[in-house]
Amino acid sequence: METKNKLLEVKDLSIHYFTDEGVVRAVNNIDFELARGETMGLVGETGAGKTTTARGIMGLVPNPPGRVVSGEILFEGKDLLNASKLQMRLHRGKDFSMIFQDPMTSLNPILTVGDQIAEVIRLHEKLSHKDANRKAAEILEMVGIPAERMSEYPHQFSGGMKQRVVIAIALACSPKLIIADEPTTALDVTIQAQVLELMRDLQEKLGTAMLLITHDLGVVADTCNKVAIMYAGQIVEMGSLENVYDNTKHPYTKGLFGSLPSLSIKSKRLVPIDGLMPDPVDLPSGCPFHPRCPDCMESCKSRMPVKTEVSPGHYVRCLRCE
Amino acid sequence: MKKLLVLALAFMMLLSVIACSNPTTSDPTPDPGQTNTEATPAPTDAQGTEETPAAPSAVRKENLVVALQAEPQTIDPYAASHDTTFISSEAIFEPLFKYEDGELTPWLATAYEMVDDLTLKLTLRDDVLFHDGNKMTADDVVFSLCYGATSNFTSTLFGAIDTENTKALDEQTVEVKLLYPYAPLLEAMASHRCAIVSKAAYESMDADAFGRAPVGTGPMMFKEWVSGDRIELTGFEQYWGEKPAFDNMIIRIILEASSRTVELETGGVDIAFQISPVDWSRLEENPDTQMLTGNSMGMTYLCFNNSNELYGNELVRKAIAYAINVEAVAKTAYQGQADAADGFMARSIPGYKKVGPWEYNPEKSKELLKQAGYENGLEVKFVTFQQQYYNACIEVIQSMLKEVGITCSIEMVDLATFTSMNNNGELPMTVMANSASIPDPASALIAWPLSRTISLRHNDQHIQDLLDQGERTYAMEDRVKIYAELQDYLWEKLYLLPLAFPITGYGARSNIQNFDFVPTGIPDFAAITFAE
Amino acid sequence: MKKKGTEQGHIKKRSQFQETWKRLSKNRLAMVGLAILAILVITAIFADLIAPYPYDEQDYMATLQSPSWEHLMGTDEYGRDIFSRVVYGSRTSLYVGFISLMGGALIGCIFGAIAGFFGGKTDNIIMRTCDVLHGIPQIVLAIAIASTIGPGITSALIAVAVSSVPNFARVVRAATMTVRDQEYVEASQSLGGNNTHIIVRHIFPNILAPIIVQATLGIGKSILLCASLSFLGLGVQPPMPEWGSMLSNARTFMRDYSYMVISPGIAIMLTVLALNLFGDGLRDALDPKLKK
Amino acid sequence: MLRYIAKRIFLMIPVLLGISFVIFLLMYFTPGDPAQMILGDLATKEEVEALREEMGLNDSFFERYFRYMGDLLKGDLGTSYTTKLPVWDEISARLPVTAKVAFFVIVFAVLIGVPIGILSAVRQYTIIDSITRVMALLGITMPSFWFALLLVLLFSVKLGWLPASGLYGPAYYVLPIISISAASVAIITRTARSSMLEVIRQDYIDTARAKGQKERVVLFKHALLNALIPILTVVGIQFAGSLGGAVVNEQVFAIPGIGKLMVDAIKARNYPLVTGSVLVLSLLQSLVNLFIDLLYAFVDPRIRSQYSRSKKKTKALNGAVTAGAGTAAGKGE
Repeated sequence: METKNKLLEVKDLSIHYFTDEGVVRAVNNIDFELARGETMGLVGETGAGKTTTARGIMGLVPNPPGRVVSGEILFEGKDLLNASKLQMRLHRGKDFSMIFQDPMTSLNPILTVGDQIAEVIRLHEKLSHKDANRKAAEILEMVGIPAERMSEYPHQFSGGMKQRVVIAIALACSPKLIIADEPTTALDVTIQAQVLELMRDLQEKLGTAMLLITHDLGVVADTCNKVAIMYAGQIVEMGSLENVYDNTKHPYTKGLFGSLPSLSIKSKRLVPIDGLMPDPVDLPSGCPFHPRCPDCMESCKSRMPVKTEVSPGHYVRCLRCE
Repeated sequence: MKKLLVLALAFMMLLSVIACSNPTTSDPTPDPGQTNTEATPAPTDAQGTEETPAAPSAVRKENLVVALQAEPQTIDPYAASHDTTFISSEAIFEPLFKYEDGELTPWLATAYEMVDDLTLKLTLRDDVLFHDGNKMTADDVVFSLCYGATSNFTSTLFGAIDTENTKALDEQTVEVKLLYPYAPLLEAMASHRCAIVSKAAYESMDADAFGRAPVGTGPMMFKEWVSGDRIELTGFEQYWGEKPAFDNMIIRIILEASSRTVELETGGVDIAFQISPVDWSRLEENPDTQMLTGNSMGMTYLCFNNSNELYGNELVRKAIAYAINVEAVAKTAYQGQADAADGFMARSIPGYKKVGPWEYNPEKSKELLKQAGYENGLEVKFVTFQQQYYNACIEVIQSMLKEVGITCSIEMVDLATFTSMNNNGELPMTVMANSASIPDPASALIAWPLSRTISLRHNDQHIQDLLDQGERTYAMEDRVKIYAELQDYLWEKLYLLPLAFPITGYGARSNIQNFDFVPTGIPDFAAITFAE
Repeated sequence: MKKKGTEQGHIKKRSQFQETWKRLSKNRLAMVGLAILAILVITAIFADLIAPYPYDEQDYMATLQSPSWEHLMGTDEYGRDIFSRVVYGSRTSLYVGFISLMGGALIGCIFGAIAGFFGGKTDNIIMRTCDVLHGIPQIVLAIAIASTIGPGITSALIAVAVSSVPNFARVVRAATMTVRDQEYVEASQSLGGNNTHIIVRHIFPNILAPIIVQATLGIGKSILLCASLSFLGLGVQPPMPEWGSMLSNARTFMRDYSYMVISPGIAIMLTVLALNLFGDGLRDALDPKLKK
Repeated sequence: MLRYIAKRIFLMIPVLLGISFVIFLLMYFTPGDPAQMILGDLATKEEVEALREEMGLNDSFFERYFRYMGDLLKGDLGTSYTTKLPVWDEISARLPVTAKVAFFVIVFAVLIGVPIGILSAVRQYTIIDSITRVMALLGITMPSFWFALLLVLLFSVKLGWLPASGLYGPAYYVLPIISISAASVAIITRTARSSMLEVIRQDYIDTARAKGQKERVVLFKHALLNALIPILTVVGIQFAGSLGGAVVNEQVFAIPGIGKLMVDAIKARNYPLVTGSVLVLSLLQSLVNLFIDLLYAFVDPRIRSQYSRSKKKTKALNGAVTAGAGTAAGKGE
């Protein structure tokens, strides 16, 4: 992939939280890339560090106690980590924006929906109030909400409608990248499908790249062209849909697929991964997955696997594949 | 987190440093017996520093500001018995006579003649105008004297006047008839309690309205009363006498004692009453202020309810008295600003006889307790209300009685409850004070007449007889003999135990002149002149 | 003891109290508050031993002495040792502060919870009676009660308790109403819990935080109210010492003998400070959302 | 909205009636005889009895209560026993003073308390946060008259900058305002801090930041507006409190306030003045509470929609349902 086309490059990123109970190693040396218009899924159980990664990119990690310990985040070649506060502010909402998980609490309850959309427009495009409101109405229509409802308040909208407003806010200045942090988890299945379809249409129309954070492999299969599996702050397997879904290499990914009901294979019982997510303050030695790994070897307990490219564009962190 | 705590303590230290950073001369507190206010000569001489002939100072001031400790209920001197009323009314009304250097000098009345024991002829000035412009005539004087006779606040002073037969002979002369010979009459007519009111003005509005907008003949005229804040008086243009050295007089109501002191120190007020004794020495040292102090005409005493079965017993009263060190009570309760009471009226009152102070003899007290049958302990009770000096006396007495095995409980009630208990005779023991309104034994012994004795309840006819005799004999030597016999008798019966002759005083800026301490506590404001 | 991340053992079930204590003990300020409170309670209980002089012993030779070795906090206008009076005063002030608070809190919470939980007419009636009670100034209440049943601590206590009921009721009602709509309350209703069970088991623990804050503030106020009552002559009967009345009596001596005002003032401030520090700590410990 | 206001005002009447009844009851049972207080302790028994009869003090409780209520409905608060002036004149002479002082106290408390509270919430765990928390705790714990006297000693006596008492000009207001508002400032700071802390943790604050909004605007527009409700509640309580107010502070600064008037009236068993001043105070306090509740609606649309179920709003709601996007999701209306 030529560098010009590479929109986002994350290299060896580590983010830790320094709390009284100890150092929480939320994200440990992850790296991935995202090209323009490309959609990548970031999958993992809760506590794998997905949201911290997203906030790291947006520069919204609460400090204290959180801090970026190492690594670079190159956006169009420029490292965001040493960008000034002002530059970051100009990027946010214009070049990249974020959709949060729970629509019920993501909107300011005492401002009208229209104001909240117009705010991001006025921040980045020197428009008068009237023009900004007009554009806000347009975007509202785009996400399927009648424009007259601009002057209403968030509590007058259903969950699904609120998420559409959040999306409208994110897409208002047609950013190059959208980071969606589990956008549909809080919604019912029927609404989930509609919201995902809406995001895909807008993505094609505006050509925006998307980093979709979720724990739902089905949603990834349906929306993304690349996927990365995260476990205990590390990317354990990354690659195109075909590589990861059909040619799964990492035991954790296999485990994830094993715990999914599938129509095609007739199986009585699902095979869950036993045990719980490791305590990020006290990660196990060697490969963090080894205590729960069915085909764990002796060396797994002591040596940290290195990221190896098993086939073009398909990377795995597992001693068995080195 | 430790920083939070350190900050809290630091702030508190800072606060206390500010509070006590003023130069507290922590000289040893005045040990009893030695009066610490050097300024006042021997307490008997009531005049304070001798009269420097005030140079006719041309210095005039726009406002004379006086600070009062409470809001008067009315300015009508006949409708109240509290100092705040008389201080407010002193400059508005004028008496018939005035006392200067112990001599009865003419004022509104130019001359008097005692026709016989029951009639007094007064000739009045003819050039006196009321504030409402009417001329003062004999009718006004008759009306004022009769009002004084009937009002229950002043009937003790003017009750002897026969209201039917007192009449105006002509515009300038009044014939005053008496129901019985009454020696202190002229004394009363020269006091602040005698005020010539305008008959026309009084009758044009009801009594209470007059109390809030009085009309008199004095140098100052009533202007405005902002309730709870101040009373403003302004100069009376057509005043017949010498005009005062200030245009207006503002009486401000400042309830908090420390605020009055502060206002005096910062010049917010020129004169302040009821300064708490703690501040006296500081005001004396301060070059900008002066303290005018002296023995008041009041007496604080331990009052027994003699109708009560326990305190009616003379042995018990004396047992209690012997257990009390009167000297210590007076000094502690008034923080050194009082002398131990050794008689039944202030020493400055003619007819005063030294009979005490009561001997402090705990052993004798225990003996008397045994005689009275209470050798294994006695329960007594005080009832009082929130009054700094009375409460102080009671608390000191309480711990003294404990020494001789008398356990004493104190019940603090609010004033209204106290007053109604007093009227229904439910008060066991309490500490009270009486103050003479005129320097005459009849007024000083106000608590003793049977008709008035709601607290003492002694119902001792012999006392009433002596009081009547004293009041009705004109010759001073005979009066002194009668009152001497009465005071010995009271000392023998001990219906009450005299405790203290309080030294009172008021503060003033140092540029206030011709303004001396007056035992009645009601100074002459109009005479004030200003230095520099 | 470090809980091993990988060990599959079950997590020991800690009772709510231990859990709160663990989190509370980490908050150093709350511990300081608790320490001061402990000292105060001990001084109150062992006042007779701690105080060098009986609280009512007068010494006319030593009136208005500034602090010295035999009189740690100096003497008052009767020559009584202020330090002993402050020590004994802790007994009365804490007694008045806590008992009146318990009374006020108890009644207030019950009314508040009922009003908040049931809403509608009951809510209206209870709230309007609270407004009536709130409308009557504490001082009028105090004078009336003190005059009818005689002045003294009990009447001051009742007056303070009665006048703090409306505040508690209002705080508890507001908290109950927000908690009532939460899912877990509906969940327990669906499980067939009757109303009192729900109020006690589910609603009270969750509204403990505002009650504690109101309580810690309340105690300071009630101690100071005792001062204004004694200022009116209705507070504690002499010679019983009580911080509030000592403070208001010492006012006249403040200029030259400021130590007389400072010691009771600091005693009150320390008590209320300790209560607030401990109260805040307790509230944070009880509020699971507040991760440090 | 108007319907709601009318309902609230209508609700005030029973409360005021309740208060007047309880006050009358309390006064009826309190010993101490007003006639005696007027005539002083020199009066004889007969004189006192005659005055009692004249003032109707011997009538039964209900007779007196209904006579008082009768007059009240005609707008007559009765006459004060001591000064014989109509009660309303006495109160109206003091009302502006108390209202002015209470108003300045609250404005001062809000101007100081809210910004400091927000500052210490935003700068949590820093030195500023510690200082403000200590100040807040000291403000609550410090007896106000002690603080008042300290201020007078420092600024009037030692430095001589400010007058010590009275209210005859702007400079006179400074010390009383500071001393009375100390506790209010403390309480408002604490509430502002805790409610700001609560709001800053909400998701929509991150949404605002994700829009690239300036931090100052995020805090003072998004966060503060949401944190206003608890702050308003406390401001309301403090304002109502300072109306009945710091009787002792009023005494220290010689301010003729209603608080002092009421206390003296009680001491003198001046029943009409007591009831009158308590009623006026309660009316003022209820109006303040109503005003605060209306402010809620003004600030928070969720509350506003509860009050005004106007037609236009409900139609729009139904409109949304048919627009295709299902509303089965979430519990939102």
